[in-house]
Amino acid sequence: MEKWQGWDKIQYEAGLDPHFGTKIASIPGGDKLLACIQCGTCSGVCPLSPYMDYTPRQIVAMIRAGFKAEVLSSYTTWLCASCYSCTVECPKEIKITDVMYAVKRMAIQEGVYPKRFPTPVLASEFFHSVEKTGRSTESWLLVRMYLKTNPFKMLKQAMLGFNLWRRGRMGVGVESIKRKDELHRLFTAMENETRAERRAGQEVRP
Amino acid sequence: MSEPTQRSDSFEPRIVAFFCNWCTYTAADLAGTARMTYAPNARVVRVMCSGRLDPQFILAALRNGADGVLIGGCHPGDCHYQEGNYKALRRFILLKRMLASFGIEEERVRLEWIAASEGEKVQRVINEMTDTIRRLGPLRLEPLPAEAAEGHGQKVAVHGGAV
Amino acid sequence: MSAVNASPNGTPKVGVYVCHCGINIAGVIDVTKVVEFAKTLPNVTVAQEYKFMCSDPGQELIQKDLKDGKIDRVVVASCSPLMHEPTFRRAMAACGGNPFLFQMANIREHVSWVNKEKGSATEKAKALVAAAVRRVVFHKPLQKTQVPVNSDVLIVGGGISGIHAALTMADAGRKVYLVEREPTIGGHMAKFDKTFPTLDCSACILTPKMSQVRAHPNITLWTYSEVAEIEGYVGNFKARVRRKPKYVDEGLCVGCLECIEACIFKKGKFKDEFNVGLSLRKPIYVPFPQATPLVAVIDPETCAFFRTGKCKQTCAEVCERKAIDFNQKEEIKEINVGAIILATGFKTFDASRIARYGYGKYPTVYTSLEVERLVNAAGPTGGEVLLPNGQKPKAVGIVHCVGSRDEKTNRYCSRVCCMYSLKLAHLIHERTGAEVYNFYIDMRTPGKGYEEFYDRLMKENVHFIRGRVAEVSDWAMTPEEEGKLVIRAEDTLVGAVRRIPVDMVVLSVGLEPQPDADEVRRRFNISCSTEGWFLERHPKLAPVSTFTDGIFLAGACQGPKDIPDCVAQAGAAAAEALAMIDRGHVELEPNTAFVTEEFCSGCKTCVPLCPYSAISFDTSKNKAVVNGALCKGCGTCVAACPSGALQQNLFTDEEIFNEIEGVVKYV
Amino acid sequence: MSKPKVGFYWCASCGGCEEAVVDLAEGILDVVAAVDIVFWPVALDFKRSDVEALVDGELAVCFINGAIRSSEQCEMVELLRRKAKAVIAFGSCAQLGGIPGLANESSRAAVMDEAYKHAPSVDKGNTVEPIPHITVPEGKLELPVLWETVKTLDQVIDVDYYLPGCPPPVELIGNALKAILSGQLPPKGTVLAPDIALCEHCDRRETKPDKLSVKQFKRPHLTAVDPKECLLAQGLLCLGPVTRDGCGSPCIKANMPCTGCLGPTSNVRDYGAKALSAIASTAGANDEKEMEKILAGIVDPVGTFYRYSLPASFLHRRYQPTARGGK
Amino acid sequence: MTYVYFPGCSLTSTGRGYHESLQEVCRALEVPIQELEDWNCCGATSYMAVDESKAFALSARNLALAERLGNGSTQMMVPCAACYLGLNKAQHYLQEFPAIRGKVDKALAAAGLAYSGRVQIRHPLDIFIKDIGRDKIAARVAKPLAGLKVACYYGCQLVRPYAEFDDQHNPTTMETIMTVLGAEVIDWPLKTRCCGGSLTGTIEDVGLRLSYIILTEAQKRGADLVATACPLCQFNLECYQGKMNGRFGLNGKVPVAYFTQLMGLAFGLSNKSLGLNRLFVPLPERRAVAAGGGAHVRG
Repeated sequence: MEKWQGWDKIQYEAGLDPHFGTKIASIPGGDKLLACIQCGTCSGVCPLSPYMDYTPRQIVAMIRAGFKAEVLSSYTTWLCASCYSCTVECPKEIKITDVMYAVKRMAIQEGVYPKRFPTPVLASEFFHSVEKTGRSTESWLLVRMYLKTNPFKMLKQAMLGFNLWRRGRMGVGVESIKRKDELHRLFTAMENETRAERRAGQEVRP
Repeated sequence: MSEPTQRSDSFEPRIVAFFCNWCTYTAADLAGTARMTYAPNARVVRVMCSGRLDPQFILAALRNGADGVLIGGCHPGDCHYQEGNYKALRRFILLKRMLASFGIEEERVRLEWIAASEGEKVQRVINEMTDTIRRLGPLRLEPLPAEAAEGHGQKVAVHGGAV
Repeated sequence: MSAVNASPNGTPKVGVYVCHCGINIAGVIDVTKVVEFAKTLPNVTVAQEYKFMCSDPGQELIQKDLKDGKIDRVVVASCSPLMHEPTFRRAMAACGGNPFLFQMANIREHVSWVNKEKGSATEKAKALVAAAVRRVVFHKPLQKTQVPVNSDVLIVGGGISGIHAALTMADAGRKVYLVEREPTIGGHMAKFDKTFPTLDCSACILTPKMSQVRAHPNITLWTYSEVAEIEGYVGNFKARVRRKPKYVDEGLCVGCLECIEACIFKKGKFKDEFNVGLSLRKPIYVPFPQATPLVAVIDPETCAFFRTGKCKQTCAEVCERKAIDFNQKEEIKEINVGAIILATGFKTFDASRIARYGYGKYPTVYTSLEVERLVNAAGPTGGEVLLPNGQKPKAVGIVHCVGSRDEKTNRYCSRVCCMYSLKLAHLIHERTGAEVYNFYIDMRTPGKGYEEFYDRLMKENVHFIRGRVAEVSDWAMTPEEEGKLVIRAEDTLVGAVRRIPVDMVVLSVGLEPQPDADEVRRRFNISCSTEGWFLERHPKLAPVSTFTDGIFLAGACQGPKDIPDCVAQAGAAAAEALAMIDRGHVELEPNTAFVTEEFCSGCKTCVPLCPYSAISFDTSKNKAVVNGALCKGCGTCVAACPSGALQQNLFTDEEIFNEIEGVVKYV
Repeated sequence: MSKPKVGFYWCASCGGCEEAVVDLAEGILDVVAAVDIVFWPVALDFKRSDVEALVDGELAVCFINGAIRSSEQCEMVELLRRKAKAVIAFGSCAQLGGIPGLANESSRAAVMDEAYKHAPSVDKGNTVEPIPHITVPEGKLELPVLWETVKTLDQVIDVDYYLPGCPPPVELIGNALKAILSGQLPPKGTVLAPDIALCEHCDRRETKPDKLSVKQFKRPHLTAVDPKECLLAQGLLCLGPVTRDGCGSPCIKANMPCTGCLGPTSNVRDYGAKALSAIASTAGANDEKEMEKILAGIVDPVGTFYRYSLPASFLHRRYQPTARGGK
Repeated sequence: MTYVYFPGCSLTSTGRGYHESLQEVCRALEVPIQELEDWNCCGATSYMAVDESKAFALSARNLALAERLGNGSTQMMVPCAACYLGLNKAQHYLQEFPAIRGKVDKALAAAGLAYSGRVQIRHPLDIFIKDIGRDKIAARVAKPLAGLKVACYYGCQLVRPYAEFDDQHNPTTMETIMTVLGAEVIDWPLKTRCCGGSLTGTIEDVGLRLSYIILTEAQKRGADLVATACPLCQFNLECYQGKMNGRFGLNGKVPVAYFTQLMGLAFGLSNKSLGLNRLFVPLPERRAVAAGGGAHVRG
């Protein structure tokens, strides 16, 4: 977060991605994004906006204006806790939470999210563990996340872990479903569908 | 005889839309004023009231080559002529049953109540109907035998050949 | 084709004129192609294009061809017939043609404006032109019928719009019935303290007009009354007006208010509607001191006599003129009028629908209408802005756009809130010295002197925060916030969320259609917009007319408006009504049904279908008879006539069958 | 001067039309005296070759009854057309398709299956179907081909006049013959019957209420029918209002509703659609559910409204989605 | 009618007390439940951030398995707020967007599954109030929670954006249940404010701050304990109180229990069966609670 300056204060058109807005708006029901009136309700209701580098309203404005690099590398989306307040309150019915997800996905895909920032790491660890076993095992998930971001922090959390374990609230085994093959067939088919869609040029979604 | 340029790869349904002057026609105008784009497949025939709709018109439209017929009237209780839409509905209910006996898919003939303010509904209904009929495929009524021997008969002849 | 040979007047000569409408049509439709196509159609003798057919030179094209005998019937492919059919019909009539040998193809609203793709748009336009050509061949020369117009007028709603329309018409010598459902006229304007941007006293400019209404010899004022039923048509409406009992004889009451003093309730006990519940009234009351007519009303819901049957009736005892009449009954008045002006106004948005703003939960959250009463010298606090605890607020937040510009409540901008919020900000600041914060999305001040007023407020040091309020709540994060209401919003100009503690919140509620607007519009047979406002015939060219001839709109029933706009529109509605009445007659569209007796078997299928009883049965001849004056031209009977003996002018079977063939087959 | 030559022929019909000619009773003798009948297979022994031997246009008039459904009928009427100056479509079947025309509710295949495979009289173990060509020791035999649909006469050949009815009322036949013999014929294409609906002369006319509102449609065999009152007013589906006058309303006199055999008046293009419109309009309800309930009393709309006119209707036959192309 | 029970991953670990108490309470109220066989992760929050369509597929597998069990109308009981939202979101998107539906249908078919959209996703609060009814709950109360002041906390994802059983801005079902149990409920504006969610685990400073705001406000309004309906809320609010103490000066300890645990208590069920032994901050003394008369003890 050692940003002393957001970006060059002058923004040249050449530095923008004119398709960024429409690309994000192509998520299901995303067209409403284009109707944003910049009222700031999203930021106002957001419990996390005080901690964000850009408020959600600014993110929406930046998406529309094509500030792709800035949006994808911003911390804002990774601070979104998906509480859906903004989505529910938006007077233009923009699904802002889904917009945040879309940004997150694009950031992961393009590998431009803030490195060593715990949230994206948690997300991908979560994803991979479910991908493998069909369920998430909270203990191992956290262990892996700390290892990848800040191993020292894990030591600090050891006491909490111990206390949970003592009360039977954290196991050491790995949770898994039985019919993993079924799940994998499902995933493979889904991936194939997505690939086919992309090939057909229909998949403009991030 | 001029035929519309049809793309050979896809079937473009032709829909005859009978719209009442006060509600649905006005709504269609509103859709225009608001520049709501929609499928070009429906062509509007204006009547003063949906009550003017003689079932003969609907069959004539199908016979002439329409793949679907849309009837638009004021919402129940809103008719500019008090109850014309109810009379349209009475005929429509029976006509629908009759068309079913004729084996014509029920989606091809649709009655919708569309108020003067519902430009969006005009857009939605026409789009929906165009999609539905595109899925159903063209209504290929066999040409009437009379059309082979055109110009004869005591009936006012139904003009034209197969479309 | 046989259809063409069957044309009634020998070989018809059809002129087709395709309009570019600037680029409105020509930008999407290949007009030249349509013209070339039209030339190939049977019976078409002239086909040409022009930039603006509705312009004088455009109309002259048609007139010249008619005069030169090149054509005898006309098809114009341009905009909606609801827009310019009268224009072209007039043009034809002006040079001796029959205006009904005319048909329009709507290639703007129904084609170029709803289509982006040139090819399919051009094809659709061709189809519509082909249909019009096929149909116009069968048109018969027709005459409009003229019916005399009753010169009296009914005005519904006694707010500023109704009042202004009534005075205008009455001054022009017309007899006016002004019907208002509340016990007094005055409407919302009577509740305001000052008006923006001039800050003149609302009562000072309104009450003289109210008195004029009362005194005007040409105005019959019926308050506490509602229009129950409307019959008839333009020029000849019959209205039934229900007059609710006031239990006080209007002719006898002189407005001395002794009865109110004498009521067994020593103090007000019931919510005072005029003060939007901020004060209490007795069961017998006048809404406010300048109420017009100044006649007491007894509210049977709260009057002890009506509730229990037991009351000393002290009010009646004290009335010297014996004006109080507990036996008064509802009365129905029947009147005949030529025109109707609807001025039924609006209601304010119910702020409790937005839970986050705490209205109804926190007693110091007010609606703007309540604050209008608070700042009004004649209001419940005598013009002092006082909180329920009797103290003046030190900080006040004004929340704009409450219920407006929101997909979940009302999508539209209510148009008056920015300006009245500025006015209230000024008045509150002036009376309390409080810090006033305006939370707005966009400031909208388009009007004479409006921007200047905004400017003035900024200089008065009223705070403006650009951001829609997210929440009004009572949880404190800092000691300063304890015991206050906290308004949370993003200051979008700064890019940070702010929490502002205040003592009072004013919710600038938007304007909504009256809750019974839908019933009213059905009663008067007019339409509503999606939002529920009464729909004007054309937003630009006929903004005070409706789709029902003879019924006009004034004021906020047509959409949110401020006072100057209401008055202007009321004047316009009065002028349109006057123009119609002074003509002395109206011309009716000749699209009536008629019977060809030769084919009528007297089966009577048609008789019960007519909603206007325009079809009678002549038993001596055994034929149905259509009364052309009563027929309004729906054609329902025609569709039902089992032997085709009934036909409708301009919509005969032949015309419609040919139009159908045209749109589908396009020849 | 020789007497005008006249022919009679029948196609898909029940024979009722022939009976109607005979029903002219003594009148037939005048006819016989006035004309020279050169072809009448039902009554007199003429062969096809006799017709072929005629010069084209030699017949002054040919009366053809019955609908057209087979190749043989088609050939015969085409032949007669050539030989006759005027052709009169005689009876509902020739004019509108008639009762045989109701077969257009089914496909040819279904009709054949029913007749040759499923009919109760068929020996199920040993079904046979007609085939158009067969070679036997005596040579090659040919059977007429049954067409896919039933057609009206004017859908096959040019028709000059129409005598409506099932069968045509004797009086109309008489009038027509007189007109022919006197040479005072109306314009080509005319239906030789009054151009007004049956109610015009109905005995029960007076009893029809001014504002009819039917709350229930009844079927005649399920209700006691008042012999005086308007049948529609009793909820019986009488098609008198839609049907051409000229029969003298024998059905209604016999306390049975009109079923529409004389077809529509000249202002109506599709009898069934118009009949449906008129009848549905009388259903006395404004509530959708209630409307559906009342109209449910009309059990078979196609059979009811197109009893005599299905092949002449806009739709002509049941829609065959299999015939649909381009999908 | 048997409810198909979908516990979700959290209820097998940190939220075990929820799992145990919910089952006990269902038994006590004679609500038959049957755990969904071989259920998988719902595809919630974090997953959505990586691959949306796979998240829908995950939910769809659960829904397909559940649909197979019911006869056309499976009622699925989903106690975890995140799972409730995840499954509901999938349900809505499958209905609203045919493209997603088509894709998911194909993927399900590849796995030998099918989903026609007929599973109803229900939260226990919804089921207890709508299907069981307050009367039946009241009848089961043996030891009323008299004198206990409860702050009902719903968290965010339970009521937003899909729940229909309660008001999005001011839900009251949990309050209704607590009142039936004999407890007193406090009125407060933060009952649907976010607790910080998974941020407590990732960006601890921020997550803790959010939880702290909620706990202090509950305290300020005089709550003896916070009742929750979400395993992550319970975990965040309860297990980090020590840290909040140090960092923000949280005043003392606030017990945080699942609403089902409180129901069990009022029904007179044992602490152990309700998983109360798993709490970090013990509930006010049972004796005092049962005795009523406001003798509540602060933790």
